[in-house]
Amino acid sequence: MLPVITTAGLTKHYGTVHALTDLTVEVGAGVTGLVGANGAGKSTLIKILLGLLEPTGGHASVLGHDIEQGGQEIRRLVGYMPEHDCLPPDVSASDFVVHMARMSGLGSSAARERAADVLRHVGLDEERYRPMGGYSTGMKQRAKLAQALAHDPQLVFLDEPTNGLDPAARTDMLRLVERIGSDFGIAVLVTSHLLGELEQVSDHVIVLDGGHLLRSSATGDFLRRTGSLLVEVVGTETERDRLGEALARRGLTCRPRGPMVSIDPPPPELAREGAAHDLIRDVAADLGLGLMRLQPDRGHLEDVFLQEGVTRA
Amino acid sequence: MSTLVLDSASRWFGNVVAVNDVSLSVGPGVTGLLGPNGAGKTTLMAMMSGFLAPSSGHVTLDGQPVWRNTDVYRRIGLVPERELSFGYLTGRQFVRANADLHRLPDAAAATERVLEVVDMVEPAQRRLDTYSKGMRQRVKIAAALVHDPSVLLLDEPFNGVDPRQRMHLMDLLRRLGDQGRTVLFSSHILEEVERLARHIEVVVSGRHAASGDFGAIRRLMTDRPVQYAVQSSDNRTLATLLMAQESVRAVSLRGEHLDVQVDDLGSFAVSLPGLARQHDLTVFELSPSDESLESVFAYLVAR
Amino acid sequence: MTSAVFNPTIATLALQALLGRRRFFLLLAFPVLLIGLVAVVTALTDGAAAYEILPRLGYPLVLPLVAILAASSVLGPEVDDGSIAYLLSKPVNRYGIAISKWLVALSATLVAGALPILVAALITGDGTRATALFVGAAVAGTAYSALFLAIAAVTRHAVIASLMFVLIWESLLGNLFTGVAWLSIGQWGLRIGHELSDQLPDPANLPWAIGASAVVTLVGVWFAGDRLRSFSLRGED
Amino acid sequence: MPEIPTGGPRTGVIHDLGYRRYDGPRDGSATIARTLFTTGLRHAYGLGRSGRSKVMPFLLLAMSVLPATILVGVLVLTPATSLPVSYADYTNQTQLLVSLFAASQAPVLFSRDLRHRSIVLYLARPLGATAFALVRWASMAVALWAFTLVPTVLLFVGALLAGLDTSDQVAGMLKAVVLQAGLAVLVAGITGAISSVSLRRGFAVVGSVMALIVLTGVVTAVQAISASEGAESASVGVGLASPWSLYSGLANAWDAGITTQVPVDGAWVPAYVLVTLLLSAGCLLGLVARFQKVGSR
Repeated sequence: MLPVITTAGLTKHYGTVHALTDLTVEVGAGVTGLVGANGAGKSTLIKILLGLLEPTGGHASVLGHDIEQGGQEIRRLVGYMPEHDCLPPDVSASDFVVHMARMSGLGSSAARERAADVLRHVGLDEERYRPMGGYSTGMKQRAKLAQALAHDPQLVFLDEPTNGLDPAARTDMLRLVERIGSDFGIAVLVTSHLLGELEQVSDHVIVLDGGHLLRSSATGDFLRRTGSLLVEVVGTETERDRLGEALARRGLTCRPRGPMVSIDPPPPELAREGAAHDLIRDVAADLGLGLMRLQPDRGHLEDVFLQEGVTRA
Repeated sequence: MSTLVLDSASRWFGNVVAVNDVSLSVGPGVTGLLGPNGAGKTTLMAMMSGFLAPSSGHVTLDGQPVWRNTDVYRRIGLVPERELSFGYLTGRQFVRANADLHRLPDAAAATERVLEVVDMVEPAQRRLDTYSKGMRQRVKIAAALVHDPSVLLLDEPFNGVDPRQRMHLMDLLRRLGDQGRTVLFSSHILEEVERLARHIEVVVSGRHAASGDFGAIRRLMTDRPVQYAVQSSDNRTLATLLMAQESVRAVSLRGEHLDVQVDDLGSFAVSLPGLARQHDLTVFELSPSDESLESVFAYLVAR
Repeated sequence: MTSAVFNPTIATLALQALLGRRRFFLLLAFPVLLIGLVAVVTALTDGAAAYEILPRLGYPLVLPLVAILAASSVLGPEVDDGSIAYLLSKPVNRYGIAISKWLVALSATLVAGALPILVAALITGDGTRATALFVGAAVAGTAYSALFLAIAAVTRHAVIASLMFVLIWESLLGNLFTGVAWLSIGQWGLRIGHELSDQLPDPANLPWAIGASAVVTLVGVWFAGDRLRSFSLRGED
Repeated sequence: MPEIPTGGPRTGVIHDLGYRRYDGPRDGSATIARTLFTTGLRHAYGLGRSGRSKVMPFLLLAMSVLPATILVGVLVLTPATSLPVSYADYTNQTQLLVSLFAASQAPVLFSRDLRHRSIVLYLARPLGATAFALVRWASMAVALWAFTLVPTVLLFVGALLAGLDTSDQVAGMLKAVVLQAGLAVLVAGITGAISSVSLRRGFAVVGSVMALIVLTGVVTAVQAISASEGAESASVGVGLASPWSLYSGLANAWDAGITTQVPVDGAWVPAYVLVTLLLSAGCLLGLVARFQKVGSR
């Protein structure tokens, strides 16, 4: 299958500010996460790919079209959800999405039908007839997403779709992003500054730092690399510490983290897949502790920077 | 030392009830006001800072009403969520203007002192519109602290601030709380509140859902029907075993996971490790799949 | 309650809001245009012809436009985006805020509106006529700035509302129906100026003109202060 | 895909409500531009927007139609051989209303998208910044033209009903319509350029009022004074400086029923035409540059 996006040596400098430097990556179908701290060059990359910005150097193509010649054709085939606010407050989501679908070339009846469908898929129901100025952040994000999907693009750029959302809305949004990539069959490039949340939904993750490519690999690789575990048992600090001390005696390096115990990647004798898990299971059973959480430690962006920083130095 | 008290305070806008009969009292130390978006946190904050009259009930600071009482601002420092639109001022000019508005005897010294507290001395001669989000937040806090208030109210102070600056702000607020100030901040992110506040007040859909020590509430939160995602070396076998447990209401397979609905977390958690060991199953992952504030607190409200 | 009438800090901030942005140049354009025009015309022809510019253009259009710009600059944007909360979360008398902001708007109106009219009128000769017109402009500018400040405190569309008042009510309808003069700030000013020079028209009676100007000014500033006293922040939720 | 139920009476079908791909036709850029144009035109009159945004445009339209209605009434009831005001001059006489319409509605088309940043959503679609700016401008120009056209047509119908000479009326009316089109092009460019720079509605309106009403006041005053002083070419020359004096100057030159202080003739006529064109083109270039700059941010 052809890659959805390819870039070669893509560079963008604003005067002395280097927003992107010599970026060479490939993005395939499904959901691809683009991670980096604020100002890492994520939004710049998306704008270049949309043809809204001209790169200082290098090449890129989107859906087989070169960004320099095929800008208009690309914009016909992709959807874009910007990071910032972009909704006029006095228009209803329904009217707005219909209008935006028409701006992508759909006829009036097709635009109406698709807008209604897409708004249902993103989860805006009765409120879609109200002016968007009164929307909560979650509803605004949904409306922004709906306009990006209205014309049935082959690829969507989602810039920080979970920004400002509370945990419930964040989970919903991530699930939606996952569905767009799998059920809807639309390739997704989604940015975030939280690696943890992109791990849950993306097949592939690209990490940018200060405009440089730090890493581009399948999501599973990130998880395997971390290797730490988080364990929580029912009770107070007393129970937490009992568990931690018992695990430490069995050869695991433990430290308390809030109500949980954080366990470092196991030593070689416990490196077999599942060995550490079984050990935790057995210790909990022996001590009669209620095990209420056992999960891999969600890697944070900072961790990746830490690791990569060492290898790059 | 000051105490902010809400006594059966409600606020409605037409038929929309944003805050519904909330009674609470905020004393010295750091308190987190926690709730999902749209729960009424901003409305509560506006009432506490005197920018909204309660439709019914009372909001008082040390016994004095807050609404239309400009004197309370001698004791309150407010950090609104709104952006600064004074982009044409430098950080120092902005803080100094706040000091002057309080008619501080030595406004210049107070300005420098507070700029140091938020670690903004060096960028203070730059215009506000050149600041990053985190710098603007710190200048806003400096402006709110310049008259050494006993109460500091912050509306969503960490929104849009990147992780490094967030840590910095949290340290600052913790220090202020340790000094015996009443620090109240609102947030919709559980982890933020967890890291900063010992005492929390929770609002859901305009109602006061929970109040008290963070740890205690967290324990209450676990004592409820929960949904778990479990991944093991043999999901089907584990499903059969779990279904036989009285604490489990339902089990279903979803992709590589088992979705388990648990009625009694305590006995489920205790029996699971033994059960798995007995049948030689490796539990790769066990995590509550429904930890969102809304669902957690919806349960507390419904009780 | 602090009983400060004038708050220098508020006034300084208002002044910075007025001078620190691009709109300052818009404000500056008015006097430059007016004085330049009158000077050029006087040089090319004579003062009598040049004077005609003032009652036709300077007084009915430039003066109120300057007042609109000044009043909406010192209050409008802050109320609009809620950042006035930074000023209001202080132990400062709300009427004091209104008065301080009004004084800044008034000064701007006098400096960029009334003073250029005086200078321009002096260029055309006849000092008495110039003084009379200046007094009229000062009176009208006072009432205008208070009225537009009050409008800026209530509606986000303050500029449009104020413009409609000046262009449609005072200019268009005022030219068609003489009765409008009784409810026209510009005409009250002219009536007061008429006391000094007969060359100004006499559209209404004097006590009415004085009384009405005073009432509009006082009520306008008081009303703006009262709106600030009840200023409410509403969240997104 | 939904299946058509076939066969026996007791069948049922559950339709798939999942995401559906769209493989229907997609319009080209020209059609998209036409849609954007129509929407912009409607929005200039508050159509398809909130009830409150219809108040201003229709209030102004009603005020500009009212005198024409009265004139037509008088014309039909009393014997007359000509209209008391020419078609072109009617627009000139109501210039305050036309100017206010342009000043208050230009921010709707040129500030809103920039202020709320929805411009980015447009620019991420097939139409580019240049096309967007041009289409917006076309919407505004046509909205303005329509604003002047309504009372003109009303007067024309009234004149025919009153039995005035048809060929005279047709000629006068057509001349006015062409002149109004030129005016609309120019004023749309000026107010559009101002609104796209000043995103606060209030300041955009004051800016436009300055460029249209105050400037015209200045020009008229200077024209009158130079004419009375006998400086005729100065009087005509100053007329190049404001859109309304350009309009009345051109109407005078074309014998469309407007009398200026000093007749516009000879080499002044091409000068007036040229300045009108250059000014319009300049505003358009400014608009395009502005939207391109914002789009790349």
